[in-house]
Amino acid sequence: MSLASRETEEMAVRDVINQTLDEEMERDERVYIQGIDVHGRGGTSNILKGLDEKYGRERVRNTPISEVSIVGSALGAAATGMRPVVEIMYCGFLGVAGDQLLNQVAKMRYMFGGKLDLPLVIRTKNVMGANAAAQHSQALHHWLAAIPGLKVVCTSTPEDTKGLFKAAIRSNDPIMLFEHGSVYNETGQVPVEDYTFEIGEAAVEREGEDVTVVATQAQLWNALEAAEQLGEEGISVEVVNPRTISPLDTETIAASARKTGRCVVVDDTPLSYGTQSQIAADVSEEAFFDLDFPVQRLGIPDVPTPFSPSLENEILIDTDDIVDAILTLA
Amino acid sequence: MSLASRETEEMAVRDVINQTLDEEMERDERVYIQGIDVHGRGGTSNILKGLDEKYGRERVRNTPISEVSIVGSALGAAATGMRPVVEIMYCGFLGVAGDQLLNQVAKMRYMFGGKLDLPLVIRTKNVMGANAAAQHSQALHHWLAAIPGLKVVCTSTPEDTKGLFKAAIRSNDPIMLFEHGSVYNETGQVPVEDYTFEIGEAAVEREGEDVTVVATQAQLWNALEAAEQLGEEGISVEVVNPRTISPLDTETIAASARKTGRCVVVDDTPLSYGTQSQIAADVSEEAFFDLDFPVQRLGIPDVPTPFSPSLENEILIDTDDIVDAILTLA
Amino acid sequence: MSEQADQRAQPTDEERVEMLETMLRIREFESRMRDNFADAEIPGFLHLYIGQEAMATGVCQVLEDRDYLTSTHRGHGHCIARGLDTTKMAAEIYGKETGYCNGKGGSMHIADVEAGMLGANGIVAGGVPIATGAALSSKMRGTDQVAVAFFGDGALSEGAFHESFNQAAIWDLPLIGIVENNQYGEMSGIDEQHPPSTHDDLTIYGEPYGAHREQVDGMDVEAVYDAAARAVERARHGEGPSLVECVGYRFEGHHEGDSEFYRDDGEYEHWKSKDPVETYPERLIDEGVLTADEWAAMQADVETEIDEAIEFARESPMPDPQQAYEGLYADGGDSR
Amino acid sequence: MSEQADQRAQPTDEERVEMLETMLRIREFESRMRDNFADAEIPGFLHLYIGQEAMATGVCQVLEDRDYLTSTHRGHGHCIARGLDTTKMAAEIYGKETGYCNGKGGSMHIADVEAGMLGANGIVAGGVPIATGAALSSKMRGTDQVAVAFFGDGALSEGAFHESFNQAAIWDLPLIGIVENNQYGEMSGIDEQHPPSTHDDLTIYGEPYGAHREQVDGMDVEAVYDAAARAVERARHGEGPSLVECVGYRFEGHHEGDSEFYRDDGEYEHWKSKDPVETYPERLIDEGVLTADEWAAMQADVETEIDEAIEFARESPMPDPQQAYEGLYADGGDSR
Ligand SMILES: Cc1ncc(C[n+]2csc(CCOP(=O)(O)OP(=O)(O)O)c2C)c(N)n1
Ligand SMILES: Cc1ncc(C[n+]2csc(CCOP(=O)(O)OP(=O)(O)O)c2C)c(N)n1
Ligand SMILES: [Mg+2]
Ligand SMILES: [Mg+2]
Repeated sequence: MSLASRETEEMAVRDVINQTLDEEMERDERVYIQGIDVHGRGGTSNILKGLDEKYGRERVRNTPISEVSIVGSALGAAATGMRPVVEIMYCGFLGVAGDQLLNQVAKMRYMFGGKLDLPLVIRTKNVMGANAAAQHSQALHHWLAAIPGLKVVCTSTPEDTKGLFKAAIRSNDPIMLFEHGSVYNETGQVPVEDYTFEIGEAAVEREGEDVTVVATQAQLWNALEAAEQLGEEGISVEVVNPRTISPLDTETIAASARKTGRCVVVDDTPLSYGTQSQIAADVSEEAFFDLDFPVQRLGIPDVPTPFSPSLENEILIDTDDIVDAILTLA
Repeated sequence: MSLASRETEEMAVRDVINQTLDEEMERDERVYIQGIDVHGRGGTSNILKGLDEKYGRERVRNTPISEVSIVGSALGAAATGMRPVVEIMYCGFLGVAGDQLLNQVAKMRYMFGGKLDLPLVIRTKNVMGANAAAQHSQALHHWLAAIPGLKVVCTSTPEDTKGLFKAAIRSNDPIMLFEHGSVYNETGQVPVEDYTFEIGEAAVEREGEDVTVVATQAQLWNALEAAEQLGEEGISVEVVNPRTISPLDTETIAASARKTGRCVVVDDTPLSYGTQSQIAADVSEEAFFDLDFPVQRLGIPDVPTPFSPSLENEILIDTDDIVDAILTLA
Repeated sequence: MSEQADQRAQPTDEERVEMLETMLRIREFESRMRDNFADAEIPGFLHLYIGQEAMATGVCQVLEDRDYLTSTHRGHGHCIARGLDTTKMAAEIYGKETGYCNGKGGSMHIADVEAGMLGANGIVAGGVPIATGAALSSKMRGTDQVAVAFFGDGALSEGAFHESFNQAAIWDLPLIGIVENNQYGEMSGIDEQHPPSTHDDLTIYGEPYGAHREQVDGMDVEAVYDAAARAVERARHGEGPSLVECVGYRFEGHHEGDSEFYRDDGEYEHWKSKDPVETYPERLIDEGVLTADEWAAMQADVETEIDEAIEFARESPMPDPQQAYEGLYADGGDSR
Repeated sequence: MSEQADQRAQPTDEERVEMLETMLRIREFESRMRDNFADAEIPGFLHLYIGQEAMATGVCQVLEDRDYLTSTHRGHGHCIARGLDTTKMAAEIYGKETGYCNGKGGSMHIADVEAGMLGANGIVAGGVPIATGAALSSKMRGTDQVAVAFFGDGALSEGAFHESFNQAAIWDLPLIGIVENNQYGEMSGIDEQHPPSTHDDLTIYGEPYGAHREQVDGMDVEAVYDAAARAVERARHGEGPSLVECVGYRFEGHHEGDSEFYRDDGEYEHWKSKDPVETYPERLIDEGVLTADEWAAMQADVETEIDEAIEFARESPMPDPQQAYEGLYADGGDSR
């Protein structure tokens, strides 16, 4: 399915999310939303704006500030015939609901012998580069991916946002859907038709021969820019978007690394125990005999996110960092 | 410091913990214990037995069943002059206190400009192989290590238990101390004198030439047994105990892998996003040009722990699995 | 203070006999599990409900099949009172392929979601938010199903309880919390685990939420029935959450193997004199609802049933080890 | 219903003037921050305390220097009332090296642990367990320090609040919770966030714990002072936790940039008429505690102070980027 053959329109990521939720709520009356302050402005990033008016406040539910109960009650609703889409305003608040995620949502199906469906989507956002300080600024998809039983999806482009959201809402499994604050206003072509992207499948976003860059979310945009820049200098960069980070599509990623023999992994999680390390370990194993250089990992150093722009800029990864990492492998 | 030169005594891990806490409480009256049901039998594994009688119920405090408050109040106490040692009965209950761990304990010092000490130890236990089912049976040190700001220590032998406990209690940083239910009754020689092991330093537990096995906790015992068996067959196995998994002593581990050219990592966390992947990624990078084979990871498959012995045995790693993994590299 | 009942809900004679049989079934099942655990037939932990039979029985008697419940680490009684099959329960506790969870859950995680039993739960208070969600789902789907969360006195100290009841109260959900006050959380008495303001009446924990509150004798199945009937009635009619405390005692240790060092002198005997499985049959016989012969026959029948259940469990195969890799996801993606 | 005060704690005239100055300092500081944020001088978020000045001021007036407090995302007022230096506060909010946290914390995480100010906190109710621990520490060390947790009405829905108050009540800790009821949690009114049973008196959330409860006019600094004095007195004498609700309003949005679509007609005007920074000076002048000239001089002084603080913040250097790698641990181990 290439974009070229389909009717598309230019949209910002934030509008894609809103439209997709709208379509899915229209399609299936069991789909409903709950979260803090989702009425009126439509959640902390205004993503849900208008849905409360269209579907009523019974289907777009303002909760108290109670993340345990927000997540846990959605789980109970999912187990009994509803299809909740939960908003956790910032991913940093997931810890409040830690047990419901770790021991309830993730384990319920397996522990009970695989006998129930749990069509539950928990949307949240990673935030970096907004001077939001340690508790409001972090990426946590690696933390949820470390729990077997949760599928973890990271959205990035307008196109994958639509395909992944639709797939997640229609899935019968609990899915952690990580958005990224830095890409909400990014725009791109989105197919008009209804489509889903398979949860668990990575995508080669740009083909290349010399080096593979595996990049998620905001870093995918940076990676594509780096690829563009280096292309002008005659270095051909292949860019892979994992889309799902658990379960990880190691096959697609490693195939690319085997082809190019060089691999850089870029993600906004910490360098220790982050997504990069998992991908690097997998690539190092699966492409061992084809790699010319060690896999390079770019990520946030192992500190909480500092507030001051001068400090935060220091720890952020930008396009130049990706270009530099690629060049060290040249 | 080799064992040979010091007076030692034979002790079980559980008794080492009890004695070490006793000595540290004796030494420093700011050290105190809080947790669920720590009176009487001395906590869920009876580790603390007798301490309430010796130090009184003000210093060995029974809490309500409130993990948020157990961890958070210990943090507040640590910030204001006490040195709490918290017991979280099973590591699976850490999720209940998720926010206090993720956003408070881990971030407080850095976020406040590095201006306070947080002498806080949170003891908990990994459990595998006890037919305790998904919520009571898991290893979660990788999950805490994924949070920058927490030092994460894994104890295994009687000797390291004493050295690491003393270091943790005397440290001015928050430390997650993971015990492992399967080794409480294991015995070994423990130096009688007072000593500490540096947090952040790995130890070569057995020297060898052909292959490096990096193993934690119960898997260290299995790895040493595997090394013993293979030694008889003429394969010389070096066994490294990371002791601290965050920050990880990549240097010691990679040096061993560079020397042997082969590396197996064994740990009770899940194969995806577990400790193994972090260590494998680091070794693959740091020993890239010296490795003859890809780093092998042994861990729990990505499922919650099933209850039935036949199922749990299937997912557990035992000595044979380690032997087999080493032999595939031969 | 808890509200007073204005009108007592009275079980029919048929229901009374049914409740006796349920309590007996729980007692028999549990006693056999205790013995077989001591004989090392059963893997893992075992938390028994012996002594608390009247609580689950009285509550479940007033529920309809379509209603929901969540349970705890001490869940066998709730399952049996709900009508789950003792055969599949025993098989699960033995870790067998034929159990409710195909051996994946064990004693602490028996569930039959189809039957509205949303699972025992090893995390204290972990099931309360789930029951809240079932109550929400019922409301959103426009059915009049109610959701009952069973939990111990200890669970009242967990934030999960409070967040759930607060949310249920705001949304007027058909949620009923049953506090099973058995005097202890593990080996610590309620006086150590709760402030003095709550000791006389643990339902005060529901006061901020405006929950309907009742405290009843948890050794008296008809008292429990009565309070539960009122709570269920309110829930079905959109009158919001209730919190019912059943005051009772467990006769076994917190888990099997517990030395029970913490019991006060005479405490056990005091409560034992109220044992519902002893006192209730006497009462029904006295009141002519049941003959001594019928009671003897009931005992024999239940014993046979449990014998057969255990035989089935013993003889069932262990799950094929490869099943460890199955059942994680509905849509595929089970991984490495 | 909240308990009634039996005896009113009355600030001295000196204290009254001090409180006026504190409120004015908060107002001036916050107003300037608002303007400078609008001018894009300040990075990140800004949650202002404008309108709520009487709450922090009345409470902190009765505290001793050795006492502890924890704060929230809306923390500037607590810091100033506690006596923190507006210069270092401004510098922190500007992300400068010279700020309280050397630029690592920003508006939402100002702390001065040395001074007993255990930090603003971006997690709703996240500071309550920490304050509970400070209260515990005070008790264990045998001092009579008290710990005050400030939090918004919204925090009462978080489990962290409940677990902490329950624990504090069992252990009789010197913990004082100040509920700052400003009518909203973000953009949602308290009626949407709490059950009807609480709307008249949010301190009912403290009822299960037997906490001493008072509800006061949070626009009246002397009413707050009075209630706080009683709560602190109790805490110092080992009489356990208190929960004080200050009923008031915020005049700014939840955060700067908020469209404030949610306010009812006339609501703002109603509360504005009670603005403590307008009404209190009038009262003190009326009562002869302060002359109009003194009030004018105070305004000029405070304005100068804040001018200087902001100048200092503007001119201070940004932290050296390498400092991003420092400060994580006391004992080394800062990593990759
Ligand atoms: C979150 C959590 N903390 C601690 C435990 C350990 N634990 C298991 S049962 C129990 C006591 C529960 O007491 P109560 O709620 O009164 O139930 P009872 O066992 O008396 O039926 C505890 C502390 C747990 N399972 N979950
Ligand atoms: C755990 C958590 N959930 C959600 C948020 C987002 N949030 C920030 S402030 C706020 C409202 C808090 O309301 P209240 O406690 O009344 O304080 P106020 O802002 O009114 O002072 C919310 C929901 C958060 N910071 N932390
Ligand atoms: Mg109990
Ligand atoms: Mg508020």
